[in-house]
Amino acid sequence: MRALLLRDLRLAVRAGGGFGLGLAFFLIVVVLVPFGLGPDRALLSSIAPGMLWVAALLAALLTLDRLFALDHEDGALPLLATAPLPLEGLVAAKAAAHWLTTGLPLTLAAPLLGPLLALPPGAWPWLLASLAIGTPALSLIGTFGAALTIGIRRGGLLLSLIVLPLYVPTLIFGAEMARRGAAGLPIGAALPMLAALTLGCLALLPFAAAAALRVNLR
Amino acid sequence: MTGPVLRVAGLCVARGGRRLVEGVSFDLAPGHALILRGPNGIGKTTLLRTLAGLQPPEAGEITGAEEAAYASHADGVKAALTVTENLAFWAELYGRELDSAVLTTFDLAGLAERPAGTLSSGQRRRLGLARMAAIGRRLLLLDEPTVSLDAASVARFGHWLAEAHLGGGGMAVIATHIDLGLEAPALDLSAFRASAEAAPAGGDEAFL
Amino acid sequence: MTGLLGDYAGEVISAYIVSLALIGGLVWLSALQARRARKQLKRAESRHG
Amino acid sequence: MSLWEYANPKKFTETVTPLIPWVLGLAAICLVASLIWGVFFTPEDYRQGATVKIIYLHVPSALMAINAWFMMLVASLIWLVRRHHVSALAAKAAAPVGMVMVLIAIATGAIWGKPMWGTYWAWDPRLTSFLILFLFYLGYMALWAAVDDADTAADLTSVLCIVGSVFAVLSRYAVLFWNQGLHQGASLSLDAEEHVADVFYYPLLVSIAGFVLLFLGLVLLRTRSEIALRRAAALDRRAEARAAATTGEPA
Repeated sequence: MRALLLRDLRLAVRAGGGFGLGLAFFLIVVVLVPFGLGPDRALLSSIAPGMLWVAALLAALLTLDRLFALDHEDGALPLLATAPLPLEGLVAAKAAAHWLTTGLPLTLAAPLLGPLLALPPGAWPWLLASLAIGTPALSLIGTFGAALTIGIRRGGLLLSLIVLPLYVPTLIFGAEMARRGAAGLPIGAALPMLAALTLGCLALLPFAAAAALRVNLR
Repeated sequence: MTGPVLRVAGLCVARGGRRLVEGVSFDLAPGHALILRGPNGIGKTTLLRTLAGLQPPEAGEITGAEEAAYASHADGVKAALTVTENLAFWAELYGRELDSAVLTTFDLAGLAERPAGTLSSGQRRRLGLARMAAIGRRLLLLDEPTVSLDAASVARFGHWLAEAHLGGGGMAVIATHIDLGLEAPALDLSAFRASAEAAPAGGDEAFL
Repeated sequence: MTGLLGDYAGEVISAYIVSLALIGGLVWLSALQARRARKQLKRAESRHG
Repeated sequence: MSLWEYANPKKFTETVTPLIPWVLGLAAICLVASLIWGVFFTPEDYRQGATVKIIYLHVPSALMAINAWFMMLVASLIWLVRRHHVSALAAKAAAPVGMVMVLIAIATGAIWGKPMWGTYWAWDPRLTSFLILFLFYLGYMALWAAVDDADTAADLTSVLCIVGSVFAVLSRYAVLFWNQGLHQGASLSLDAEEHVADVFYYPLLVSIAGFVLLFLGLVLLRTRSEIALRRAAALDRRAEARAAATTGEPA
């Protein structure tokens, strides 16, 4: 599993690997928001945590359809599947690689982009914490979607249609946690629910994704 | 690297709801190879994928195919990684150390640090084959491995297959039209073509 | 008619119109599909028995 | 004869064909009856006025929207475990019906809520959950359409249905939590008024019966069509195989 993870990380960082893609998209979306809503700081700061979460979620979605497609196109997938590594392990490695190349950078970049949306400085730690806990769930759900849509031409569109509704609980709890943190309110149920959601995804989704992968390998 | 005999009895494989071949039976002892012949579309690839366990057979029994590895003619090489990195990855994935002998055997030593993207198609094909040596799997299932390879490289691959792989107790089932210089029995799948009256597959039989 | 339903007649009627339109559309599409399926099957069975 | 007897597509089609007209006919009767009875012969609610009569559409459609997905989940599990094609095709047939039911639930809910909320859409937790369920239906049907091989499609959509069901329940709680988080709960959320005065209760029962029969009839009809289409494709494939065999080279 480690070998696959290291290879995917190395591939992502190498030229044309798409490491910066998710990050750049995240920046663009955040910059576009004030153009759409106007520069009024009071308005921007009220929507900042939620908007940063939506932008992070869309950025995570962007790099998903390449997850299995590269190995599918150059014929490496069958040899990956006959390796001693179980499919669940392969899928978990892919999700981890996606998180490390997309989820984590987004989590670290989000507070830096906070000022663009007049995010109060006190909110940084909560935004960081909510993204850190929530983005792994996005990667796991996304990997499941990617495994479902491997053999489908133009599968990227279908992937978004399948994955975005599955993202709703994570978005609600994550954005709520960031928002309450920003407003100085007690976090309450948002944190435990978000953490439970991510752990649940970690426990269940690799099996569902492996099942989908096994079907697509046929 | 010796192990159980690969035993195939009454195997039937299907694709896209149609049975391709049926009643295929053969045994393969360690240290031996089998060449699959037959026109395109007869089911060579599907048979190899079924032996590798990538898809369930329609009928029949396969035993002794635990340590299998399937490679299609697509060489599964990552352009952004160097030759050594590509091979090291596959070796480590299959739980082995990459020994440099593999590079010399496939005349890739000089290209070790070159990104695979800069290789010619013949070199890239040799890297694809070197992968099969690097993973050290007992049963190799190869689908047209020597496509777009020059004669010297074909001979080199045949030599490695006979001496190193089969010599070391490995087994191989190879679908190819090119002579690899192996004295190995050939199995022509045309003889096992599913009769038109054969029961359809892929769930169609429930609807007919 | 609307007198009978009081001041919110508009809402009730529009709710029924929307619902019956959706149900009607679904039934119609299902009927179309059934006809197409029957035609396909007849064609296939006549040709190959 | 056990229930699995109906797993055979031919047997299923033969049994179902005479039933469909009766089921759909009965559904029509129930719907019309509940419409007339509910709209004309029941008094208006003292608070909501006539809009309460939308209950005869909203409650049954909401009920069927959820039960349709549950039926698809059960059919998917049967397909994965016992590989019965009829149940996989029944799940595929039920999806559009379930989607229309959820659309009706959303539309009638929005119209019903307008006098209360002043707008058609006030992100009421119930309606929002149905909106999410609608998206799940879209994704499910899109996956069916996108995969060419019938059995692969059945497997993939079954896995999606199972995972989707877990997330649909999660979304339901997330939306409830999210709605409390924003403003202190819709003043009169559609959740609240589940208690129904009995004068409305009986027409509602008839309406629910009508919707259930409508759902059943349409699913049986669409499943039969799916079976016929699949059989036609299988016959074509077999003819292709025969043609290939006689001419000697594989198609």
